[in-house]
Amino acid sequence: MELSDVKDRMIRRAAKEVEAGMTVNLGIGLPTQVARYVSPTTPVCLHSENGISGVGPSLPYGKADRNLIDAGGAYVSVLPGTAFFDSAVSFAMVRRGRIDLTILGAFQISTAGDLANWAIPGMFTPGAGGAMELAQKACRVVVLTTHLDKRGNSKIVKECSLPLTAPHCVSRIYTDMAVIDVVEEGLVLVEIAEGLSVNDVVASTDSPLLIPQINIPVF
Amino acid sequence: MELSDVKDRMIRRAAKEVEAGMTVNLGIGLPTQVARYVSPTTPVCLHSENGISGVGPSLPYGKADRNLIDAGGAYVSVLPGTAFFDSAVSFAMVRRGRIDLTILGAFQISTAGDLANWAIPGMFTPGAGGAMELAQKACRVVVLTTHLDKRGNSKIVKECSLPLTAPHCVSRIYTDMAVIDVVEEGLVLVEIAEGLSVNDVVASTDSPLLIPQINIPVF
Amino acid sequence: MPDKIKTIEEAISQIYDGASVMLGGFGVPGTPFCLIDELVRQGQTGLTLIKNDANEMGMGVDHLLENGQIDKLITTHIGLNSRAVNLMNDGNLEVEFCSQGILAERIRTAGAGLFGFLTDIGIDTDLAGGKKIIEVDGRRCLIETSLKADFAFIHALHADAFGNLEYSASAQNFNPLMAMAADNVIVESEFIVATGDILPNTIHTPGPFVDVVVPLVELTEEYGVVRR
Amino acid sequence: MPDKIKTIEEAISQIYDGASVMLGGFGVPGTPFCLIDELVRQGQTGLTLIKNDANEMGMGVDHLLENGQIDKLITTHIGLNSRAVNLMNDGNLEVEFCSQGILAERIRTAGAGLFGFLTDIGIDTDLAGGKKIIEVDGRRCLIETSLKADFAFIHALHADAFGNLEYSASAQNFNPLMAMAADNVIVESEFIVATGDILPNTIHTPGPFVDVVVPLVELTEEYGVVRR
Repeated sequence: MELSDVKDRMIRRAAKEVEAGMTVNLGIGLPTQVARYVSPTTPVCLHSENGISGVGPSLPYGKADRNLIDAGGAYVSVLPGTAFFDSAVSFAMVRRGRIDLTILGAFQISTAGDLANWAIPGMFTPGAGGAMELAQKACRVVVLTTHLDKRGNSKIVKECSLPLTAPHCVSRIYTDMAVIDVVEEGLVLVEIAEGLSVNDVVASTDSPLLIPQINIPVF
Repeated sequence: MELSDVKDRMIRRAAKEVEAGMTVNLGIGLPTQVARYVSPTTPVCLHSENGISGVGPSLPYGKADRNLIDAGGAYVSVLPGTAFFDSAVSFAMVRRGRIDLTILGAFQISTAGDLANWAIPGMFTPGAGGAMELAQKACRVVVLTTHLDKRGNSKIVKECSLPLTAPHCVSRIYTDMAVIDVVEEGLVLVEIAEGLSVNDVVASTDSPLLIPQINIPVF
Repeated sequence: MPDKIKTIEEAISQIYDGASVMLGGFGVPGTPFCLIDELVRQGQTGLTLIKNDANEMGMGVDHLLENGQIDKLITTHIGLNSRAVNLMNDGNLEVEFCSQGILAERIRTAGAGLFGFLTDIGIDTDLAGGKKIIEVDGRRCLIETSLKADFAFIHALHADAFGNLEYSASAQNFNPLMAMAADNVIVESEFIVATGDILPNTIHTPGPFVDVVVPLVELTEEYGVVRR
Repeated sequence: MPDKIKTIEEAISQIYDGASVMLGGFGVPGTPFCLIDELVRQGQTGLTLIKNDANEMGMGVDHLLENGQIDKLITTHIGLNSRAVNLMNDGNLEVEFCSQGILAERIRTAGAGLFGFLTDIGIDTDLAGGKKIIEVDGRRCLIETSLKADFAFIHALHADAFGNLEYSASAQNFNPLMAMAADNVIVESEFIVATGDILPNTIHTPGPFVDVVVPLVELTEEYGVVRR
């Protein structure tokens, strides 16, 4: 199976998080692609930190409005019901708990649901942008990421070694290998990617995983 | 001379405070009437606490817009350049020092320029509205008031006995008897109303008055 | 976008005894008279109201006071309603006064998910009584706490079903702030327009802040021009 | 209403060495590239910049960095400008990072004439380092201080001569906040319209906040769509 197929399936799986009635913020990178798998008939409102609610589909170069980008810099469009506002209102919406769901990328996620996704000291510290406020204040925070980093190390760890974005904020993790819930007792393996065994996932994960049943559903 | 003539002259005198280029807030009551004596060709911007810059002339009942009042409850109109905003932006403008001049009413003004204009304990304490913020933060605060209260007592006093709106905020006082400046050394008699003597004003004033010259100009 | 339209009865039936309720409006403009009238009809009691003023006798807030539904009022000025003043003076209504811009800012601070702010407004006056003073950068500041509510009643000119709102003229006042600050934001709107009909740049309150939109069938006399 | 129109040379000649300057914009939209270019031409140095980001290489803020005019940058994210990252890593540029909404709120707080606010954002992270923590209503809060500036550079779509402004789409971002927060607010506008042509309900920044309006004769390439 090609990597791109697996990625597609993990994104499609994460897209099931997005339910009718929600206001949703999708982080830069993989999470942004979740929008492709949300049905246009599902009544949801996408939020972008730079001051948009009701973000419309992205546009190619030739059709772009130079003044209409999302927080990741992609040219986007308006929908019936789109609103523009300033950055203070945008983050008021975040901190006041009006973002029902955010899907974020990650460098590391700990057993306790701590998230690190903004700094690799000495290598890459460009600033946190709006990630801390989303991680700390969105009603539900899930992570969508590759299971392993570029060096092949597990991103799912006992304790984050990188600077935290926010502690105890992640509810669920979607990777190309598994779907994992964060609960009081630790991390629970909920689903595994097609073609993998539970042992494959456990061997690739630097945190203990609770295995609730013998037959883990496949995505 | 009729009282109404005197009042008209004091309001007209106070209107000279309003200079080209200013953003001005006029308090409820007498100060509101200052607008009548500002030439329509003078480029000024009137501010109202309930969320208007560029307040236009007041309108009679038959022509009123039910949604367009000033902070005193009068029906007003729009001008080219009028803007509407919320109460937080309105007072941001006040506290940030964007109101060049406010003309306020008064119960008492002290020798030190303290202003009391919001509460008479036991008799009338309806709340301060926006007066404290205007008194404390407008770039220039002047008072327009009758010299004596309804019982014939001086409103200009050594120390305010009423709860303060703000200490040390008043720069100048316009009354039906005099124009008085507040300076480091105390109160200075600047002008007197036509037909009155300096002694008349001194006798009606419960604060010492500095008399800078023998011939005080008349308004 | 999600659809948030409900009937006025449904919307107000969510209010429970003892709830805190923010009411938009400065005088008549922006006051949600129809939502208030329905609250009078349903009769929930022990309420804490947060509103700039207490309206005038015979209008809006006054009906709630007359009906004995209000325990406490957080406000800036009640001088135009002698019932409110008398209830306060007789000890039958707890009134907390704020400076007007400070009330606006306390509400917005809650709406921004923050806990308080630092100001020198009123620091040397009676209104500073009981407030904590701290020194920041060599400057004495009062700590003003954020003010949230269980419910907000909002009056808009235009609303779409998702809750994007536009206000009219000076009817804006406290409405956009309260629409951010309450846990449950109920909007009455003179016109329900198709989603997309309010231009994205003209929307004063974006839909995500709003929970319920109530269409108004007709405006009561209270919304009209007051003859003085 | 007063007339505030000046030439771009006059407007920028007010900036002095060592001044603090806020720049609107999030990426390209809302960045006042023409005002920045004139600041590069005039060459004032020792500046503290406050901007969401450092633009990309070869655009806006990058010209000021390349020209050595900037001592300090207060920002949320500089990942798209490797010059900024390298200058920071080499100790040649002081960078203060804020969480994005906290930067917005610190600017707005200054614009509202307040001195700071209380929040729990970042309280258990490295960004809390050096900030004062107090307890209010049993809750641990960071004190975030207000952030003002000597000057703000604002990019508007429409402006009238009094400084009433309307922004375009996501070009709003930090512009309305900075237009409140600086002592001297300089606006460049794509279109200067007759006073009254922006509807009172559509004005994003009311004229009293603005000091100078600069008409733009033409937009540079930097304002265009970026081909990636």
